[in-house]
Amino acid sequence: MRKFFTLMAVVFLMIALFGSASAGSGRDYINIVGSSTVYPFATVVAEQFGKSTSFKTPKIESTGSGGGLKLFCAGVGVEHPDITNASRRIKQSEFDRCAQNGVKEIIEVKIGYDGIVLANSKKAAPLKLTRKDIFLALAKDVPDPKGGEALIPNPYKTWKDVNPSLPDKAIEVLGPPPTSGTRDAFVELAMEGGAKSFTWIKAMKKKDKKAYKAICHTVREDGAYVEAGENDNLIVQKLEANPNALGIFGFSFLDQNLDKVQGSYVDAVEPTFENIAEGQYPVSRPLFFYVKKAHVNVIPGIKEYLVEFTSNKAWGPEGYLSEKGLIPMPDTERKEFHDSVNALSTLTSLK
Amino acid sequence: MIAIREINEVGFVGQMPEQDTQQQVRAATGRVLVNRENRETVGEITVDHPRMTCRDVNVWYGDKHAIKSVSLDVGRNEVIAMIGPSGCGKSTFIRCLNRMNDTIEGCRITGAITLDGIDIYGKNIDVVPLRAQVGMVFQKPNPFPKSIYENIAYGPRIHGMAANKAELDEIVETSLIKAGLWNEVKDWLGQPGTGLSGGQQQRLCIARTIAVNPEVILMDEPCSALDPIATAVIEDLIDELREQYTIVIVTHSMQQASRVSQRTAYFHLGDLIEVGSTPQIFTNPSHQLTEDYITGRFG
Amino acid sequence: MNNAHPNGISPARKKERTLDIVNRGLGKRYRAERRFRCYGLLAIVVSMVFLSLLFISIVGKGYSAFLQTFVKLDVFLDPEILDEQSLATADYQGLVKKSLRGMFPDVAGRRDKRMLYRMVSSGASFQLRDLVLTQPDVIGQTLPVWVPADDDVDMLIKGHFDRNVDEGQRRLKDKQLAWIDQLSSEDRIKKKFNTTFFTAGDSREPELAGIWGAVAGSFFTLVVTLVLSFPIGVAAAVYLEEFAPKNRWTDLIEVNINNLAAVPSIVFGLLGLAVFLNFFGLPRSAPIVGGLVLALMTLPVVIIASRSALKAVPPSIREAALGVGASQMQMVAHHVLPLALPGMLTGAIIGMARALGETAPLLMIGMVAFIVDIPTGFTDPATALPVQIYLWADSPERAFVERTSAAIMVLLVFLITMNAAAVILRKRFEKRW
Amino acid sequence: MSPTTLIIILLVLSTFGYYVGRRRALVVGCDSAGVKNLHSRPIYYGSLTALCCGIPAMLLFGFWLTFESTIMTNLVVSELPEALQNLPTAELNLQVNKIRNLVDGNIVAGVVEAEIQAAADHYRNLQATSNAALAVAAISVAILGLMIVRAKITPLLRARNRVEQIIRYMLIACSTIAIFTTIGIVLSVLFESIRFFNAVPIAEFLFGLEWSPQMAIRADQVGSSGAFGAVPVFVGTLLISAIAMCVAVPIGLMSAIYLSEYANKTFRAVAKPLIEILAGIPTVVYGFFAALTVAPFIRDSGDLLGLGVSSESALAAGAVMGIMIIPFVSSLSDDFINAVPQALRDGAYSLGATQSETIKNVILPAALPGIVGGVLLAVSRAIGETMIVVMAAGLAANLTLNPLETVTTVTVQIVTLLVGDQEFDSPKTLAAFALGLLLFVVTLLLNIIALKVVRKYREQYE
Repeated sequence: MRKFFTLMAVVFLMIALFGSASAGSGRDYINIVGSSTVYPFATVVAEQFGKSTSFKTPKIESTGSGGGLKLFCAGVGVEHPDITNASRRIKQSEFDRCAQNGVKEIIEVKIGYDGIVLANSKKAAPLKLTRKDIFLALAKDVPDPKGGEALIPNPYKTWKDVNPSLPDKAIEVLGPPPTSGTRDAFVELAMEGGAKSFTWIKAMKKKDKKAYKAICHTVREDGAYVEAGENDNLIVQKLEANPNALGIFGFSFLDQNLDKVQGSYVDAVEPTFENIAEGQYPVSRPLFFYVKKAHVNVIPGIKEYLVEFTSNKAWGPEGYLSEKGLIPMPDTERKEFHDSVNALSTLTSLK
Repeated sequence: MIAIREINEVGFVGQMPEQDTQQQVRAATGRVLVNRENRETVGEITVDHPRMTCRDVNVWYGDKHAIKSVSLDVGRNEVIAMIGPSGCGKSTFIRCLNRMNDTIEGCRITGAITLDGIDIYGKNIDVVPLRAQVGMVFQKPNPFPKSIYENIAYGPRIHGMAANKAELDEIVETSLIKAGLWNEVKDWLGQPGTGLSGGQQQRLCIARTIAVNPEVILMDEPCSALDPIATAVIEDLIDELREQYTIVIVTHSMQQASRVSQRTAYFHLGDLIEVGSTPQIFTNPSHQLTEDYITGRFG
Repeated sequence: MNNAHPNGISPARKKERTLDIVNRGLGKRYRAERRFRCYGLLAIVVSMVFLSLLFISIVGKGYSAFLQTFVKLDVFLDPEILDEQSLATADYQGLVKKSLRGMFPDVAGRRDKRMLYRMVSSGASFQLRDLVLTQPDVIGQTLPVWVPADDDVDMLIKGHFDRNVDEGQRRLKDKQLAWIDQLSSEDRIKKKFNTTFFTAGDSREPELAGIWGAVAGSFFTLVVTLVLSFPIGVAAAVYLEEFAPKNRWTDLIEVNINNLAAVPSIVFGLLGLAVFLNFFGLPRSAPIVGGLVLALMTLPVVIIASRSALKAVPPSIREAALGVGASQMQMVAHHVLPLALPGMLTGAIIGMARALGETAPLLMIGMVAFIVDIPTGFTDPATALPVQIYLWADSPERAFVERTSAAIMVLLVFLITMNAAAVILRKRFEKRW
Repeated sequence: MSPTTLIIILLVLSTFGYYVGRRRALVVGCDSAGVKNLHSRPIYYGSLTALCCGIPAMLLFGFWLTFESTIMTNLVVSELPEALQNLPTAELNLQVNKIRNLVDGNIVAGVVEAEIQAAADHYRNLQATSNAALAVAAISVAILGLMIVRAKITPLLRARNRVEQIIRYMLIACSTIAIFTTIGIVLSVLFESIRFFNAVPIAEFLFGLEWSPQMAIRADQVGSSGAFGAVPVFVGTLLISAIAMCVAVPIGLMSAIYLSEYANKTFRAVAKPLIEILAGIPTVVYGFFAALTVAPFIRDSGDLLGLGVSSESALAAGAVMGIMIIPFVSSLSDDFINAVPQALRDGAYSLGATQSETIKNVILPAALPGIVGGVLLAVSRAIGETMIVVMAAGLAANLTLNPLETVTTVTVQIVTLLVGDQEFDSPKTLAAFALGLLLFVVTLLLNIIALKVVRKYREQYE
């Protein structure tokens, strides 16, 4: 009996402790969500920030650009994230949604560039693709190979079918789902770029933008394109295991795994740090993060985090982010964003 | 005789819980054995043309000496009954006869048991054919959780005794007929054996044993779980089976022993006290312990 | 054998003796017997092989993470850089770079310098800072300091990188290899026990990453789980086993408990997401929410184990207690509960072990974030050890593979200890009635 | 006074109440004709006093803490200057967070405005007042309870019955948690599922042959077609579970047979715990093992044989899941095999059956219902298993039965649909809840059947 009472007493004590701990304490750390591509960079900055200041280290969840912006735009307040990372620019629809939910002042920070690579295992020969090849291999509907302005469901099974100069291997591409910014950028830069090589499709852009987008951006669903989740590292592991497969991911992952995988040439340009930084490589996109201005003076450390992120030691050409595979912006662009961050100038509209 | 008085004294403890009785009896007979220097069994242990012979059989369960130097012959086409109080070793003894004791961990057997002149505990003896020759029916009916047909057919099937379905059917039928169960179950062969009544289940088990066509059948208190009517049916059955088989039956019912057997062996605490023809044992026992048991002074 | 005696088979069907028939088929049957036995043994061997493969693959990948490569730098703690006012924010990185340049004076050019700086971990500057902050009197001296090497160097020293492959396919270039060789020949490279791994929180730098944050998160989560599930589980078991009348209500409870024990853990995650986060508005990523979810998940395990412990107490003891006039409650509290307690504890430990290894429900409630700070309370953002493993399995750096495996080893040590404790407890207090 | 101190004081008070009650009982009992006159033993009077002293105070404490924060926030906000008060709720909420950070002594961002500082001080004052009030209230309730019970103590007071009644209510409350959990699960997936079924017809979900939930999540994005037919997902789940069972059932069953029928004691004592270690390994470890070791191995061996094996083949995930389930099958089968009565074995042996014949023809059929129940439980575990498939199986919902291809499972879809994107309005996230509901219902049915079978089997031999 006495034991039982002791037990009960302990339970009450514990419950009370939890209760008192959870009731009424404020949030004193930054809450970051967003792209899995920016995640490795943001975490490095967060860690540096946490170690070199007295603020708490921000909490970062990798949710994908789409998911992150959705959470970010849900509203102002402690329960909503302060910052979202994005591997593409915020879209008008998202911007409107933010405004609608009261998130009116958003600070946009561009942090650098990332090449999107199509990589395969080192065990196989590197592919030399064009954007047109990529479009033909991965689009759901492609122009009839017999000619004419008709679309047929993608008939290509092997790379050789797409382009006779390519090897006779089945098309198997592991890539991100549509929630991912990498996917957005990939379809926009690589597939749309490839689709444009068909003049009639290019012409459609003006006439019927929606149909044009549907052609360029719809990825085939018959198994040749495998939605492998946002776990880029596992994609690398899987590529290593499967020399026939190609994987779509950010340059940083290629950079980290150069001993295992190699990037395919796109339009005869090899995805290297220099080529991307110089803008030679066609499939590269800028990376961003977005900050709620309303939170800046409320959640401790946001300003300092911004300073850390936009410092030269972080995003500069010799900064620690470049070591993680981020391709830095040119000096002028960096300065521009640095100044706008210092001034906390917000995004008024999407130019 | 002090020994007998000791036993007489323990006679009344039969009403006490079993465990205590055994301990007391053991304590008592401890003294008996000291006095009875020669533990030779009273009566004729041998028969002409024995089917099975046992010489100096000792069984231990771990440290417990369950059977002490028992020698006994089992004749052909006879029913020999083992009687004695609980825990006297009669069940253990018959389990030695087809090596069912092998399945009990920590059981050790010495001595010689032969079947048709061959030592069944010999080095090269295989228990499988042995058990096919020496079948066994247990205290509690234990039909397999299968149909009646499958229960009977199981033995012949594993031993490959039937070349085809028809032969198997025949074996099943003859076995059931021999066990006197045919008329009761012939329309229900597909029904589970566990659905039969207790007496029927026991006859099913007997039929199952017969189906293998053994030479010796061991029955370990086959009627202890049955009512008098079922018992009577089984006893009649045993009588009929005697024509073809050698039967060793363990029973704690003296009436049953006197009804079905030709010879009776009386066991007491692991010792074989007396063997003789059934009428002789029941009417004129030579040993005091036998007489005490038969007259119901303990047991 | 003697076959003289007629054995009474009906003359119509002249049959052989059983023995002959049996003996004929015996060889085949024994072969089948041996085969069957072999299958059984094989099955066990296969499970053992799987088990050892698992352990070998994990230990083989992970044992090297317990050592870390360090590089000795002679750092001149320049008083010009380290002035009194800004000791905490001074350019320690600069000091590290300077000492590296000092060791390799002939390295020139931005690229080469960058490659040189990359040889030591970015944690080196924090190490220097801590040194200066704790012992300000070292300023102005030149000190030999062992700083952690960068993960690539670490991987090379541990032999995970093949230095013979083509330069373009290596993370470390030829120049760096030469520097490493020079450092080793000067005894400036050493592998030491990796204390960081056990004391630090998560990090993006493999050489600075540790499991302590995750262990602390798991600890807080499990405290919540234990405090909730054990007393409630025991109380529920006592009620159901000792007091509950047999009616539809208690039947419903019973069916529920048995089902909950087999409901997929991820469903509990959905429950946590909908109820604790969205309805009650508890913080995301907090151990208290994780603990609540895991407590609900473990509760049926504890209840079932406790009930079987109670069942194992023989009715005679209850009758004895009731027989001397104890009330039912007294009987339970004085006799049944103490006898069943070891069994209940065993069940609780096993339930805790299961909760410790659980990942899926925690993914649903946001415990998969990058969290560097060691959680200090039940509402701090935290992750748990298995989730940390999941996160590290995703990290691009090669060095994280060994850290993941090492973290798995630590987790397995915890789990095996807990299970062994349960087994010992059971052995120790097991009573045969 | 901090809540913790208050709790400790209440506990001390309850203990004190215990002694007061006991003492009182002794005094009262002795007043008449000795202690024997008391209805219950003195400790029960003590316990009753302690309970009546502690429980109401604790309840008060709990309620107070629940509402304290809201009430105080409102009070503080009402004291804020007009300009701040008129902010939209969300921004007000941020200011409140700032105040709270100030109060808690956390680092605060930016400049602290005078009014915020004032509010924080106000908050702090209020908190102090509230704590003091709570302490006074709780302690007085406790003392009041103590006094009342003490006054009520007479030799006739049935203290034991009352105490036992209170404890019994507590026990009942604890045992109902299982029901609340089930209700909680059902409700938490049901509402969202209903919303999902408003967008996607239930028949399409249950019988649709195409699963492609990657709808465009923004208006200007072109996603896939957004089909929500759960059949491929379920077929994938069943395929992986079936592979797992193909690994686990033979190995588990044969090990159980060997351990319970053939192995000697020492072997059993070593092998059984070793096999059970497999069950104790966390699934995330299996996932890691499957993704990094088994899948590449299967892929490479497939290549050697000239088979095209997907690198996320169902085979790899299923096989590893099977390894995980081996001990589950083996220990259940072991139980059931041991439950087969010795008499049946004796019956078979006495007919001259060999050991394997006895096992195959008698023991296994007898234990079969139990084993089937156990296997069903294992299947339900395989269906609900998450981490292995998340790490080793794919996302592509192929409707195939080829174990070398990539399939996806219910749990993988739940995780990918839910992790991260938490907003509750697109069919995409709602689909996760519908899948969760389906998963819950399927495993529930499996469990009910399995438990019925197992229980029936247990009764058979009891």
